[in-house]
Amino acid sequence: MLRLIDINAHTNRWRAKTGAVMLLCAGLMACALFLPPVACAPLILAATWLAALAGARVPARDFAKAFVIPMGFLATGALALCLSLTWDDGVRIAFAREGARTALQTSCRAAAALSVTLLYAFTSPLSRTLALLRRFRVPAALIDLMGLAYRTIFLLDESRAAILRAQQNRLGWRNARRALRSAGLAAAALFTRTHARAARLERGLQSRGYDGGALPVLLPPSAASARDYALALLVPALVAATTLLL
Amino acid sequence: MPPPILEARDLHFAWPGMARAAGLCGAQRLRALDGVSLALRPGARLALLGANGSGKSTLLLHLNGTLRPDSGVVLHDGAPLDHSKRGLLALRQRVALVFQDPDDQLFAGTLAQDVSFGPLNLGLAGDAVAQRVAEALAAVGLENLGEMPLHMLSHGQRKRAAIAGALAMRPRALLLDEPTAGLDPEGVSSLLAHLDDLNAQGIAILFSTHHLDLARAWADEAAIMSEGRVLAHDGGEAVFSNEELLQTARLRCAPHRRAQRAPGHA
Amino acid sequence: MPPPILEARDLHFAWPGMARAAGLCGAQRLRALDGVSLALRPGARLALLGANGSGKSTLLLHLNGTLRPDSGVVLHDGAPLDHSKRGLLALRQRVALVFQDPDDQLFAGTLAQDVSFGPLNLGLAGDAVAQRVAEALAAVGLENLGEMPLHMLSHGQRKRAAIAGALAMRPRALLLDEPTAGLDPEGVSSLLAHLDDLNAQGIAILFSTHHLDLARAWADEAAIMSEGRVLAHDGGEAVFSNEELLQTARLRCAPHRRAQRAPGHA
Amino acid sequence: MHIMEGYLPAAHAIGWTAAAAPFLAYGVKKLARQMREHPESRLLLGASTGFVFVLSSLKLPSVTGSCSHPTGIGFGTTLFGPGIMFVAGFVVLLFQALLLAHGGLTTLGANTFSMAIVGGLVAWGVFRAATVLRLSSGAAVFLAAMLSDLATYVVTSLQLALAFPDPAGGFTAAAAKFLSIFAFTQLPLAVIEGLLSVLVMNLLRAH
Repeated sequence: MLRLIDINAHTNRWRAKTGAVMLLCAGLMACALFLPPVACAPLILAATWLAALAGARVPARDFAKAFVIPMGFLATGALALCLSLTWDDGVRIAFAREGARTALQTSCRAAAALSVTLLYAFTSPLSRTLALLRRFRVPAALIDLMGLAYRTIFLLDESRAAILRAQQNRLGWRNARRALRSAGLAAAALFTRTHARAARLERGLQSRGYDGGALPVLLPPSAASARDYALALLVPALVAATTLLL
Repeated sequence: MPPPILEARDLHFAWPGMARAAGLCGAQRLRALDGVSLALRPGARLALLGANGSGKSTLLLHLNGTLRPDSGVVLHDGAPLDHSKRGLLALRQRVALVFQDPDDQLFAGTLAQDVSFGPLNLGLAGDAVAQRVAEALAAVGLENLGEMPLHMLSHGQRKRAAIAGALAMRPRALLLDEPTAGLDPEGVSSLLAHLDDLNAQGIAILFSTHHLDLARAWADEAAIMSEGRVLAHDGGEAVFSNEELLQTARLRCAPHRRAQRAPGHA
Repeated sequence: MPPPILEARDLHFAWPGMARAAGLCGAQRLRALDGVSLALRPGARLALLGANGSGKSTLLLHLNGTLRPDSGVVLHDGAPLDHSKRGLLALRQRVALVFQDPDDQLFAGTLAQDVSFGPLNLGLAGDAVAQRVAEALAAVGLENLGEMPLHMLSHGQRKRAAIAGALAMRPRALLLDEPTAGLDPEGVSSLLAHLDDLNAQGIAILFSTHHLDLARAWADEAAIMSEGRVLAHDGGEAVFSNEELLQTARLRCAPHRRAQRAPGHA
Repeated sequence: MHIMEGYLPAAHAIGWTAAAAPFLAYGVKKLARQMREHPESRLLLGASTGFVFVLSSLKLPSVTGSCSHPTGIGFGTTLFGPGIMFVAGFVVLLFQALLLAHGGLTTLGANTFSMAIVGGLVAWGVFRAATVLRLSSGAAVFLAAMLSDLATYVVTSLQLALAFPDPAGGFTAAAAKFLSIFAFTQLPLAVIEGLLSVLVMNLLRAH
């Protein structure tokens, strides 16, 4: 999933319009949270999927894959909401009609909100999100932390995959006891590597004039036009209006 | 001729997201493997030659069952790979894969502890484990360094340590991904001498490399990979002397032409 | 002859704990550098040849002021290195070091952002930075990939990305640690072509390697390092044809002799 | 253990975000000070945050046969201390939402509160208590990792119960319901994470 989403974020047609996408998603997310969920969820789902597949040209298979997995969790969650627990005369679990209504509303809200988050995640490179946050005056310490974490995640994730493969080649995961030990070895190796990486990066960046302070980078130019921003405002407004009028 | 230990038949495989990433980088490749067939016979010395990104590593990961092909099949002793947990356990005792970067494969504290990882996973008892560790370390010439912490070994020693870890499984086939990467001439010689010994004991060896000279000097047969396909697989010189083939596979670089120097910097 | 951009005079240096580690491995070496002298002249093409562990990387780290010698001195344009913060920043605008592992120098979200880091550290304004980024990316042939995240680049591309990061400082001397490690023949050709261009613009280039052929094909002069010492430094063939010297420096491997094969594994 | 995107009603999503905010502000302040006073820690803090993210994607064997993931909070607290852990945990959760579609943006506040803040505080508190009680370091690490996991699970269940009181039994019944549903997965996971933390600590200490 890590690479699936990240690759799409860097290859879709809206990859340089992160500002407008953020505005669009903020509006749609507000709709998902504050409007009656059952009525507005279909509209939000239509808007987000249309935007992702037709607008940003994210492959439907990838988008659907990321959508289906959390929806599986939702199914269990919804079931829990349908059940009612009483212990007046012994523990009793029963189907609750009122709970079922809550479950329906929650499921609609969750599906709508999830598709909004996926739209943002699949279309916006993380480095552009960070650039926007920098413009919004989010403290530099936090941005630097996130930027470094983003870079490290992919380095360490490659190491994690390689270490686990190497352990499986030597049968390290054949039973629960050995697997726990292998997981511990992998975690310790990754920890050691994290420290070594940071130390080596420090030295590597020093040769480029780094003095231990902030990590300045040039912010990428945005490709979002005034029309993009107008659309980003219009679509959530339409969703809201339609929901409230119907 | 004995049947192959491992045989890949018409493997196709794409990494997730590969097509899209390729489009952005201006590359044409949509698949990592695009119809690969290859056989490794008992006791063979086979070099898998190919440029970076030609699909060598991906193929090796299929041969030991780490990856499953999108289509095609891998045969082990003539039977399709059993990808169940039990099937993979059996396969990996017979087919050991050693990655390019030793640091991804060494994770326990000392060299001997690391080599013992495989035998312990096999459920062997202390004595048997100790014996296998001693054997494997001796096979790569590290018998005196068992108590060394791994981070104190040189790069060449760590490369051999990773091979020792694989040998402790007592495999019949050893698949090595770029075993000489990062080694200096002496390191390469020493590694090849150890591979000679292992091969002489009957272990089939398949290694990937982009060094033509290395393959020529060491292997009995060579397979040339390019763009996810095996272009040729043959016994030695037939492959190495086919200049056109080597150019296509990007294994020969254009002879280096020095640029005109700016005056005043002589 | 112009005075050297950089000159090392009788450098001695030991890594902390080195003596203890050596004792454990049975090695004799107590110092990483053991009296190294070397000069890099403006516009030079100098290859630093040596086996793994001969001290090449340690020397490079001294030449750009990352490490301070235990004794001896490094001169920049004839003056001893100023190790103050300001002095080092000035030095690093003129002398750029590119590490062997590109991941040691790449940290930002995208390639263009990463390359902009050096110029921003120099206090340049946005437009000037953008221009330097564009120039540096073009110089290594990555001008179309500026928006790519670093983890989507291949190893060869990341190597060139690290060089672009160094070039954005507009240095007079470029020090490269094993620039061709892990590159296939085509990757090596392409890298050398880019280095040609840079050298033609007047940038002095010093690179370390253990590939004799590479040094011979590309460099004007070669320095041979072994066990923390420079054994010879000369213009081309005089060094390359001294077989005894190359053997001592472990740059020639003994020709590979195939072991007797066990019968039955043909 | 994450609440998924959009699961909480608006008022709850906003309420938990507001509850987490002061802790985050405190953490960011500590983070900025740490980076200013110890410049050499900047890269390590960033890399370590990446480490916690990757650690939490490490699959663990679980008794029930399904796989589970460690939260890394116990470990993170030993790396960062409680203040900066709030921030690092928040960043990990944000990245999980944006890079893995795991958890969510509207539930980021609630998840940060249960995992990074309560989990971090419990881990830190247990460490402190263990030092006072002179427990062995193994026991301290085990208890800190396990109890912070359990605390996260309890807080998450309460958050859900607050949002979705039982039609018949109200908040109490809902809390009992969610606690018992998640107990099956979360109790063994807490023990496994505790064991894993001890193992890793021993391995790191040995070298």
